[in-house]
Amino acid sequence: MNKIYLDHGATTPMREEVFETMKPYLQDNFGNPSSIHSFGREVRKAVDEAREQVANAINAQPEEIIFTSGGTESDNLAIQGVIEKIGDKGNHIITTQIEHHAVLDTCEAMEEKGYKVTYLPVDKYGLVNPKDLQEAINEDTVLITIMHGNNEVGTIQPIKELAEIAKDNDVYFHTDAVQTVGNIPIDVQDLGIDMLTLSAHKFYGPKGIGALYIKKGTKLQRVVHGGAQERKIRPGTENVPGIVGLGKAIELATEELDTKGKHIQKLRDKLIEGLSKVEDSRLNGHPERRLPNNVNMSFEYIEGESLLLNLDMKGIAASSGSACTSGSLDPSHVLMAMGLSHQTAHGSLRLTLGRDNTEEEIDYVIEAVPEIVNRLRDMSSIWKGKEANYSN
Amino acid sequence: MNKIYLDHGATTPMREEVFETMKPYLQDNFGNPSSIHSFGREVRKAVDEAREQVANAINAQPEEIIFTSGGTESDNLAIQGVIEKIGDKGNHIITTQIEHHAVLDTCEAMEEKGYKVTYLPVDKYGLVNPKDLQEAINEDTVLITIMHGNNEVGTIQPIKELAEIAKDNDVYFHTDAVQTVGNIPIDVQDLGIDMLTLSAHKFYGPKGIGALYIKKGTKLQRVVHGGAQERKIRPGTENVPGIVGLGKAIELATEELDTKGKHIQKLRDKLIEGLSKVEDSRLNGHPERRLPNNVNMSFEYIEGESLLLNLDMKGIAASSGSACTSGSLDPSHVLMAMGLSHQTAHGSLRLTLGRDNTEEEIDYVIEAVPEIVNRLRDMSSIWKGKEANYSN
Amino acid sequence: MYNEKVMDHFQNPRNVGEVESPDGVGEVGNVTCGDIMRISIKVNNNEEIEDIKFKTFGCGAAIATSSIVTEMAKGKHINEARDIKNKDVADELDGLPKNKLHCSNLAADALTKAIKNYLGEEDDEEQEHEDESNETQ
Ligand SMILES: Cc1ncc(COP(=O)(O)O)c(C=O)c1O
Ligand SMILES: Cc1ncc(COP(=O)(O)O)c(C=O)c1O
Ligand code: FES
Ligand code: FES
Repeated sequence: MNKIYLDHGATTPMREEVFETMKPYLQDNFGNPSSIHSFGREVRKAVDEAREQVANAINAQPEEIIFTSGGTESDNLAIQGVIEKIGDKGNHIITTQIEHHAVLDTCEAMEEKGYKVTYLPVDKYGLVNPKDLQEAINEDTVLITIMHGNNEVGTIQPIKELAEIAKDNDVYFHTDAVQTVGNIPIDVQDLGIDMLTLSAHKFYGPKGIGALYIKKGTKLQRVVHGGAQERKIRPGTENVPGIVGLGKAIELATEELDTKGKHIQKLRDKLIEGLSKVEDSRLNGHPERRLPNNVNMSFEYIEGESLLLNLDMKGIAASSGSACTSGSLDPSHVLMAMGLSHQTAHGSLRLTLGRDNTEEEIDYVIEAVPEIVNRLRDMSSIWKGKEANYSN
Repeated sequence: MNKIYLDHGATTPMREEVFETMKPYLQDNFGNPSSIHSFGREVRKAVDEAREQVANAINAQPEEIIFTSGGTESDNLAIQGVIEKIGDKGNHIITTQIEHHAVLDTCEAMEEKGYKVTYLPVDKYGLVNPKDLQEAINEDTVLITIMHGNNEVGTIQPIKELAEIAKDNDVYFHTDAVQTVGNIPIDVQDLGIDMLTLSAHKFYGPKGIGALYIKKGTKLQRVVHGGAQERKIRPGTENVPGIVGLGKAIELATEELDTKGKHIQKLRDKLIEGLSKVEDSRLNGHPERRLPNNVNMSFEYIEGESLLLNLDMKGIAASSGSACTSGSLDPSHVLMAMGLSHQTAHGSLRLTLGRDNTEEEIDYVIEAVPEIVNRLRDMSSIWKGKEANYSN
Repeated sequence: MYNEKVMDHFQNPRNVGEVESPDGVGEVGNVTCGDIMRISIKVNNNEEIEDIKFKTFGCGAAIATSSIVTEMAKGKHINEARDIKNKDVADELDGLPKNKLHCSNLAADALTKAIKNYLGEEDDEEQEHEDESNETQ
């Protein structure tokens, strides 16, 4: 059975071109970029090139790109870094209720240190209201961090508008763009933001490497201490193959944003249409302002994990909420923030498409899901036969 | 010209076997280990296996191994993590003057937060005196962090003895073993330590991946916040290829500790003997208690960078002090702590051998170095011809 | 993450449905995760469980434990069936992942509750063995 991978929101397969680009740095070009001899200089050049590729892709300057070990570390560096540096000027952070745990948990850690955090609500589509942001800002606010595209429901926030409010109030604005970079065009100048998080493995690059865009002049203190690498903002021997792979991956992704993006979006719309025909189902997230590759549906009366396991047995890899949160049994905090009931949230399915998915695969999924949903509903204690419930 | 790499202390070439082990995880096995579908489960298994390989290599339990992005992050996690968690029980840390910047700078950052740090001195061989440690401990001491093998001069500390003092005083003991793991046998039980840092790229594994051994029961708070990965101690999507590569590399290194170790040590001794014949030279570090692959010599009246550049032109890759400190112009803090004069410290050369170095290469180096040293001395303002110096 | 036996019971759950005119029904919700399970039983004159069926809204482990608990209880005297603890259920499945041990509570609780319902007993302490779950593997 050919497997169908529909979990590109969790991670993506690495592109062959990216692998080929990394290969020399996993074999012969092994030097430490900090070394002044030829082995070192050679790889230093490669790291610099990758930095340019990243900068070009998001319309930044190379000096504004700091490589990290991934999206989680970038989020932490942005938030902890700013707070450590200017937290004495004001003790208030603003974020949203639907952030990834990398942001949410970091904000909570700041709360434990005595900072105040406002978690902005979202509407039923998962959108933040700019008015809410405006009202939440006070004279103690030093940082606003609002994600670009939501990893679970795909809703894309009006970052430009939100960042403008931040700017008007002289507050730093960070956005977690892990789900949007490589999926939709990103221009940090146009967005008007101060910091942006990205992670290579979400756009066909390697795992364990990411970057933080830090606009020139932004005051920030490093989180990890040590040597002089990455302009002393992120010490540690550079993950050279990872950095080179990130550079190549972001370049490739940017080149095909138009073409592949349209293909993926077409499949997404087909999938949404097909699955919406299932009785008692609903689309989660915004119908238009959503990631081109994200489908998130709730099917009442069934539970996500059983659905996933059944799909897996049919060769379909999907997820229910973010893979990164799977350590928890609570229903998705994102769906709850959007007002779904505990039960509806439990029955949610996330299908995230990628560049290699085909129309045939989508047809297969549109057939498979309703069968499984029906089977699970037949054995569900809360489906129809409620009248049979004798207990108190 | 065939190049001679003698900078294995900075980083090592990745072994072909390690590359081959990583390859599938850079290509087909790309899943996110947190995903419950088949793509995820497959790589989860690989991550678990690597954890066992690391645990076996240092005589720990798999649950005691946390993967990080490298030695620097592991050092930070150990120090910041313990202080964040139990820093309210006592505000005193003990370390040494010769630590790597990953430890030194982290301790300084703790000082800025109000903690007190004692930097133990070393003798002229770079050895810490256990008596000094005993005396430095007070009732506020909560953490002792002392490196195993020094990255510049190769001196190996009496960790077992030092850790015992820590234990007797009920204080956590961490050791940065980045330079020893893969080079000499390591047994965390026998050493009696609570935490140990290691980094894959120092033993023919990939860059950007390391681990922290955390003895069961050790109280420690995470530094980077986010998802549930690595038992919530180190969140972020796992660097699967890196982890798999680390596992393989440590297994291979441990297997050949005896055989390759002897070969390397023989070359080292030959090199030391050959270079010691240079007039006004001296060996830095302990003559016996030193890393099997480390040679560190000072040549009076010349400066390290010019020496390195000249060696590089002859195809010899070496370093002067640690590559990671190359951002700084100050003479090595390690050599200074050992009592070398500013000038002598400046003229130091580190040659660190590896498994692929040959006797012929060593012969070549023993010939090349004196030539270069003489050439540089001939143009040195402080060499002999001081009388020719007209400036005041 | 789940072993073969768990997956077998998940894929081919035994005794799904509702017993017709049951003698006892027990429905429980899991405080940890919000999942819901209902067990209905038919008891014969010897006070043996002659028929038993389940319906479950829950995760893979919840469905598998429901399935196996019906097999374990079927044909047993109600006093014996009452003694089935969540750990027995997990053991019968050759173990569950740590974070899924709580799921086995559902099955044991629903069964006990169905038996109590048959006996006309008050139900007061359904969460009695809620957290002996954590250390078995
Ligand atoms: C929105 C978002 N932020 C942050 C992350 C964390 O990125 P990483 O897994 O690279 O640490 C993810 C991925 O899981 C994500 O989807
Ligand atoms: C003793 C020591 N500690 C820590 C490090 C830092 O390790 P990494 O470069 O993997 O962050 C190094 C390597 O440069 C080292 O030699
Ligand atoms: S004169 Fe250049 S570093 Fe001293
Ligand atoms: S997670 Fe709810 S019963 Fe298993």
